[in-house]
Amino acid sequence: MTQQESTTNEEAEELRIGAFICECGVNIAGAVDCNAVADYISTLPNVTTAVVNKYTCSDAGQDEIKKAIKELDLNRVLVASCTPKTHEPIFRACVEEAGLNPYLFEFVNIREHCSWIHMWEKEDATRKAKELVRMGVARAALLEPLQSSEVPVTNKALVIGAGVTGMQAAMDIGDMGFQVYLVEAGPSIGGKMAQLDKTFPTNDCSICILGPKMVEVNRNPNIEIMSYSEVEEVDGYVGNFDVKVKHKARYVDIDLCTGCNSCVEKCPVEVPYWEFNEGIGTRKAVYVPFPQAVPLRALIDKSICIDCGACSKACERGAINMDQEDTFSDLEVGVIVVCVGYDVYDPEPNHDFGFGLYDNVITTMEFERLINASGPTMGKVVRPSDVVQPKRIGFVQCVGSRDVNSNIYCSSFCCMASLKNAQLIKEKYPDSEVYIMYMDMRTPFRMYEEFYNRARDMDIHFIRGRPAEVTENEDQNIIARIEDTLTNKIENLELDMMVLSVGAVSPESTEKIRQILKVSRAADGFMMEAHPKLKPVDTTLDGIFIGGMTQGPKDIPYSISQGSACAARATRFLAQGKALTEGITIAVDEDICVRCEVCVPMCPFQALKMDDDGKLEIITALCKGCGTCAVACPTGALQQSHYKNNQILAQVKEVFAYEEV
Amino acid sequence: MVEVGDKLVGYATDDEVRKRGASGGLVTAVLAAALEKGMVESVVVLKHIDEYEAVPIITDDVEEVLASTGSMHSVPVNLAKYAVDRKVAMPGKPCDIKAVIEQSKRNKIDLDNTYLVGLNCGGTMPPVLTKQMLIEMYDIDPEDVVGEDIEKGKLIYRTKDGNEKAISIEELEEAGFGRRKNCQYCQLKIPTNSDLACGNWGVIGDLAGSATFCEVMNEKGKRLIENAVEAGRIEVEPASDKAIAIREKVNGVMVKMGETTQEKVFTQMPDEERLPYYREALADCIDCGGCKLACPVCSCGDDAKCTLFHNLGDNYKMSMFHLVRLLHLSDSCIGCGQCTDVCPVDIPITRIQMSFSIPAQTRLNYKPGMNADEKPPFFEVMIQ
Amino acid sequence: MADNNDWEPKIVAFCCNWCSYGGADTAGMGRFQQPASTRVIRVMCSGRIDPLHVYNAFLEGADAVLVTGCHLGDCHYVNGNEKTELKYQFLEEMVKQLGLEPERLHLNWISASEGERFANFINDVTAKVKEIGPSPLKPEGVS
Amino acid sequence: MIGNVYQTVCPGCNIGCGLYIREDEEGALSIDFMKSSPANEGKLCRFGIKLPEHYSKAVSMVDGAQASVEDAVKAASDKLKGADVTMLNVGNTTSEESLAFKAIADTLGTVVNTGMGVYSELPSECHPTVGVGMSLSDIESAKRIALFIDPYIQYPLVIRRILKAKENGASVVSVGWRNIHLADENKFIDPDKYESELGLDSESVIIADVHPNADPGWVKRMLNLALKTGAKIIFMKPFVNATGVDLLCKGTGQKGLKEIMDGINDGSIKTLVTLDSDLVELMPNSDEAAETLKKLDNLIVIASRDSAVNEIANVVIAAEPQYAKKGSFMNVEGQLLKNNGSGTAGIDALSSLNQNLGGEAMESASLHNKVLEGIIKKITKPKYKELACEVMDIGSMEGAKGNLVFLYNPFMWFDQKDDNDFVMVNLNMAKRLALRKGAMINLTSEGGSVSMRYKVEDMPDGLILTAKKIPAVTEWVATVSTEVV
Repeated sequence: MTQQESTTNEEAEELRIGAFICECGVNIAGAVDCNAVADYISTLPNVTTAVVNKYTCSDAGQDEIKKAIKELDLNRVLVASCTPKTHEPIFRACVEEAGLNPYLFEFVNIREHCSWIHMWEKEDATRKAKELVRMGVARAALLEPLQSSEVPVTNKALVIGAGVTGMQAAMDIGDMGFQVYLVEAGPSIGGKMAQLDKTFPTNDCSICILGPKMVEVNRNPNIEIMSYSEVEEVDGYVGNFDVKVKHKARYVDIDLCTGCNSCVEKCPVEVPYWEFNEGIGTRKAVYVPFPQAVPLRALIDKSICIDCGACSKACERGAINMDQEDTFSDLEVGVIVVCVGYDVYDPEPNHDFGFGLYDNVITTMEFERLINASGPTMGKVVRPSDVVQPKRIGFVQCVGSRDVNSNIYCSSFCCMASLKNAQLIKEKYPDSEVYIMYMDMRTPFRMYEEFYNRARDMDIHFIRGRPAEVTENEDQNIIARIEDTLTNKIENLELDMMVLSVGAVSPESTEKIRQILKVSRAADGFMMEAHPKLKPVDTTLDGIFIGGMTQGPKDIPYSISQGSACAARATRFLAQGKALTEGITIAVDEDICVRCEVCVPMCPFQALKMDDDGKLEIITALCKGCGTCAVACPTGALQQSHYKNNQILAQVKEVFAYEEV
Repeated sequence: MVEVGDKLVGYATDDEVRKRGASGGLVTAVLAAALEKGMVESVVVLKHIDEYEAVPIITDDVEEVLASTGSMHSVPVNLAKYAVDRKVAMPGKPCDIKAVIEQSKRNKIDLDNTYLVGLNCGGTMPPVLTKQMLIEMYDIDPEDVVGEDIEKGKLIYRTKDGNEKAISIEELEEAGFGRRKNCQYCQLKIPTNSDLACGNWGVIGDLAGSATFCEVMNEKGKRLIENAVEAGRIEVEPASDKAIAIREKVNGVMVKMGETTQEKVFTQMPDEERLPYYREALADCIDCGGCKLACPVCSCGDDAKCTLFHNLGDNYKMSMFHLVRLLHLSDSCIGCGQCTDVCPVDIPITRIQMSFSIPAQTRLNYKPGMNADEKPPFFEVMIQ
Repeated sequence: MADNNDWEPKIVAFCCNWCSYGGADTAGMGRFQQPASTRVIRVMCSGRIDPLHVYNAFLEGADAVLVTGCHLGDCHYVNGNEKTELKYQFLEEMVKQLGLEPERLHLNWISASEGERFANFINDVTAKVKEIGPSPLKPEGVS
Repeated sequence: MIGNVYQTVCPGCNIGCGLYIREDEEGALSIDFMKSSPANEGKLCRFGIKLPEHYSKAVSMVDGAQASVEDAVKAASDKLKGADVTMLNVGNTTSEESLAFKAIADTLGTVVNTGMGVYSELPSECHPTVGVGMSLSDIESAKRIALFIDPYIQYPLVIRRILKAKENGASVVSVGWRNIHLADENKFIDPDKYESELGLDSESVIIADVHPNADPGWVKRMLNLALKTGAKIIFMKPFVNATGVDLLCKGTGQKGLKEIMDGINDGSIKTLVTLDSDLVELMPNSDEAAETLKKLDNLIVIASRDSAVNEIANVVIAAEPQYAKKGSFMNVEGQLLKNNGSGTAGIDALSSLNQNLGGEAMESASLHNKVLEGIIKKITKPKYKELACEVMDIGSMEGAKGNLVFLYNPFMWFDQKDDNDFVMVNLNMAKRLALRKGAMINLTSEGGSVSMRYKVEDMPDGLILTAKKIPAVTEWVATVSTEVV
């Protein structure tokens, strides 16, 4: 057998441990005889001083520690008081000020773990406190100095997804003077908001707010828009991300094309326009996404193009280029903001409320395209079966939300969306009857409740209940059998058209980018933030931030504020130019490691890699200090600093002693 | 001309090799051909010393390969560790092949450049005890023995003066002799995890004793056979259905014997008796580390979690070294018995380890040493 | 050893810094009284609790060892607790096969807010261990 | 073959465990198990497993400068011609080299000392019994076994023999220093109660040991016990070829190691020649031994290993490593165990040294035949009569003073590092000294003080056992004062 890794410290450096037992007023002294503990601890080896003070965390208490460190030149400090969760940073800073490495500090909890839970057994509590501090002293003897390392940060940012949140984040970062790559999968920036007609609560036209922002983003010198592009690979860590972006072939040269639509007119192929108009109306094989698109450029849908050449003949500038190929570019960025948005819940599979069975049951997004002035019907609301303007329209709330069969969460914007649409119908067609069938109307923010009252004043009918059964009569009108739980009346409501107020889901297409970035996935399918309150737009991966619908269903104002939040959190790194990484990380002992690579798949942060000549390489910047790879390692070569095996075992051994001690 | 899955009967073309071989010398010829044709840099073989002793050597000299023919039932050595970090071909009993595959799972052997010629194995015997058995049960002088074989549950010895003597394995093992304890409950008799599974089971009719039954298990096996045929070292022909059936039957009998013995040996003790049994069994341990050194599955170096945090000076009632090893090998122990062989105080370590490994491996439905892609569950905690 | 009722078992509890250690703190803040049997050892993640440490605790004299951490999905390091759970199955099975009473080893996910649950857990384990007496692996003359 | 494989015998002790030493292409050594070796069936104790750390290549030196073997032999013979030479061979090497070494002694008209001083105080008729008392398998067939050694630390490969005996119904009584697991009874009784209380008869076996520091009184006591009870007795020895060397160097006046060192100190020994016997390693205090050896006019060392004494020797004649030698060893059972190596560098050097001194040349084949003649064929019944003896008293054990007892083991004889950096005390002593678990105990003796870890064992009070040489202690029997560090 080899020489055992000693749990006693034989380093040349003479150990001088200072133990500070806190009374915390009566909180600890009430049950623990602190002087007895201090006396016992002073008899232990390597303990230079063991003192009791009333409030160690107070300034006076901290000064006493600093004085003791200097006068008795202590090289280890132990404080036995409350919980490290709150006070460890304070004492680490105090110890550092006195010139001692902050990791040569050991914290023993004798309040929450001892005095407060043994309030009436003073003798037991004192004995336990002695043993806890003895364990602390054993560990303190084995602590080693550590430095949290600094990593240089490339002062460029990557924003993935150019919806309203992405654009806001890109503009904020750009305005702070940093270069931003704005990568958008679709042919134009703008995202879902570009499809909406009006937005609550001000009912101002959606594209009128969005358009100027899109132009501003396009004009911002620090923002480079990469439309119709997708992120393929992301490597590296905070401050040093290497990103590979694929620019999908448009078969149109965007430097030559001016978006003049002359090619579109000549194109003989026409298909329903699903991507933007939810299938209402059509688009050609070559098309410009929508009138206000940025970049205002055409693109060709190769899957339906019949290569007739009509478009290239029609284009005087010769912008059409049939054998264009995907191109790639490699970016180096310091931070990444992910706002890849949402999808509308698709009621088709479970035929919610008759959707897909009856023509006149449509979703909110389809309604948005109908009522939109630049939409396929130029703003005329008509019903799909006979393209006639429906008199009686009903909105069904919480479709695909707050429902155990689909999604249990509330999608937060559908109530306000229906109120808005109902008001628009009443303004456009005063003689129509509008019903909103709801469980609860949720109007939480500024002017939302007033918006709700205005809707009531326009005598929109609110039925507290949802259709139990939906059928269609011979004129293809929708019969909704509904009970109003406020009046307990059941009625068969006949409607010309029914709009399902659908919620939001995390799009399948974003699963790829989530896995590339290794951001974890919450139970509801959206991306998970580091902490709901402490770090709402951070992820557990330093330097990667999420905002807007990517992080969960929310309305536009909330999304825009999260866009700015991401920008603020991201530019912390860009502004400082360096990032502090975790001090407690992993280290490998080269001559014990047998290269079995068991540890590499263990790390959720990809901090372990085998370099090309087969040796283990540790990216300390990525290591979060959880230590699971140290357990996976069969040889004990991988050691988590500050929680090394001999440090933990020294504590385990000190729990026990010979009886007469 | 040869496909994966073919079942063949063949022999070495060189009569010398064929005669000296246990049955046909095909294995030796295939190995020699692999070396000659540069498929491998060296070959691991057993250098013959006497009927009861042979030492594994790594050779790049064809003559030494040819000299190593003949099966050696009383040389219970595991060859896996000699293939580490080398480009070798090697013969192997099922437990040798299992150990090579386990080493490949731990990145110590690259299976692509390790050619495994498997040998059927009815079980091996401890040399010193075997000599004692020959004197007491067979009344034969160990020095006169020229060959031995396991056939139809009987252990047969041939002596210089030409006659044979056979005693049933059951009878021998009742008297405390016969095969090593772990071989008695081993259930892999035909090395289906190797590239070529060779043996004399199923060699019938006039070829009996002078040909080898050989099943091509994978692409590498196919290349080995074709290479040996091209080199003119062997001749093969498809095995008859009768031969195949007989081989299956013999295998079935031997495996059944293993299963029943395993049931008997590993009957679970009542709860309160187990800890005293384990403490008593491990009490004499002198911490020599021989079992760790001999274990062909262990790939840690001298320093590992079982040795680094264990010390002679501990006052523990059980050895931390053994507790850590029992856990680290609970999924990977292949029951090869090397640890019991080398334990200076005769602790039945294989039996103790298997009493932990069998429940763990059954729970996980994981068979160590059979499939190189199945990573050991204890260490490969794969979280997607 | 004193007879069973006033003999105080010694329990080693490995707690993860983010959740179960916080649970122990909350138990303290809630003044949930517990027997003075348990000694908490803090690690950054339950994934850092090595079977080696559990064995060392038993061999040094622990009457029970508690492996605690965050609930699945709450892990600060994404999936540390899932790996602990998988490794724990091997450990539990081996301790059972070894012949130690199953009451001496527990796995329990406790969040930082579940103070009372932590206290009840300590009370239950201490009571059960008091019933079955000191650990057969406890070295002579050690308490 | 790539690299090479040597079949050899472990130099750890007299049991003579067979094993293989492998040398890979880069010369790195590793061990392999030789399961057909009768003495140990391939099994090895911790010393055997760590043999790669034991072997090292010796380098010929003259007056501190590297030299060829021929020059070293020449320098040695110049220094030896006409000098009053003392020769030492404890039995760490082959019988053939020992015979050649004896031939040189004859040429110089002196004797070869084996360091076993006890032999010179025993009547010659006891020598066969002490040399080869019985076979190891006799232990397995015994009905009662009296153990006077600690097999776990000193001779581990004896344990499996005792366990087999217990399987056959034997009972084991241990008269060692600590309670050992395989013993049915552990008796720490007065030597004169052995006959009455140990319950030995003609079907019993006594396992004792003899070594350079053995107390002659004690060995006689053992012989008397065997004689009176009719029990068979075996004396384990610490050097692989101790039995062989004793038989082959049948000279009288076997000086013990202590005697030799005293002789150097009082100036009566001026020139010393050793064959694979490193006095710096063998003596209790290495530094003190080195100082003493420096007083010699001429220290000539014939070594197959690069050990401590090579540094201070005037002339070092390097032979090939022990595993590579062509030769044989005789183990405690009187079995002749052969190396399969072909190295004769050692023999050739000794032969040319002998020629330079006027003796005749020697080569390994003839030496081997002489070895075969020298072996006694049968194990004879003890032919000695009762011997007068009194056993040296260890001394009373009071207060904080503790009696230090060395449990001789291969790591100690070769002063080789092992994981045994602790001493053993019993629980009362631990509590009396208020030793904290995992703390250190401080041992002070005339040579200074050292702090070591401690392990609690079930053993008599006031006693301290160690399996490791303690730097502070200069005598094999010592009392040390203790307090907690």
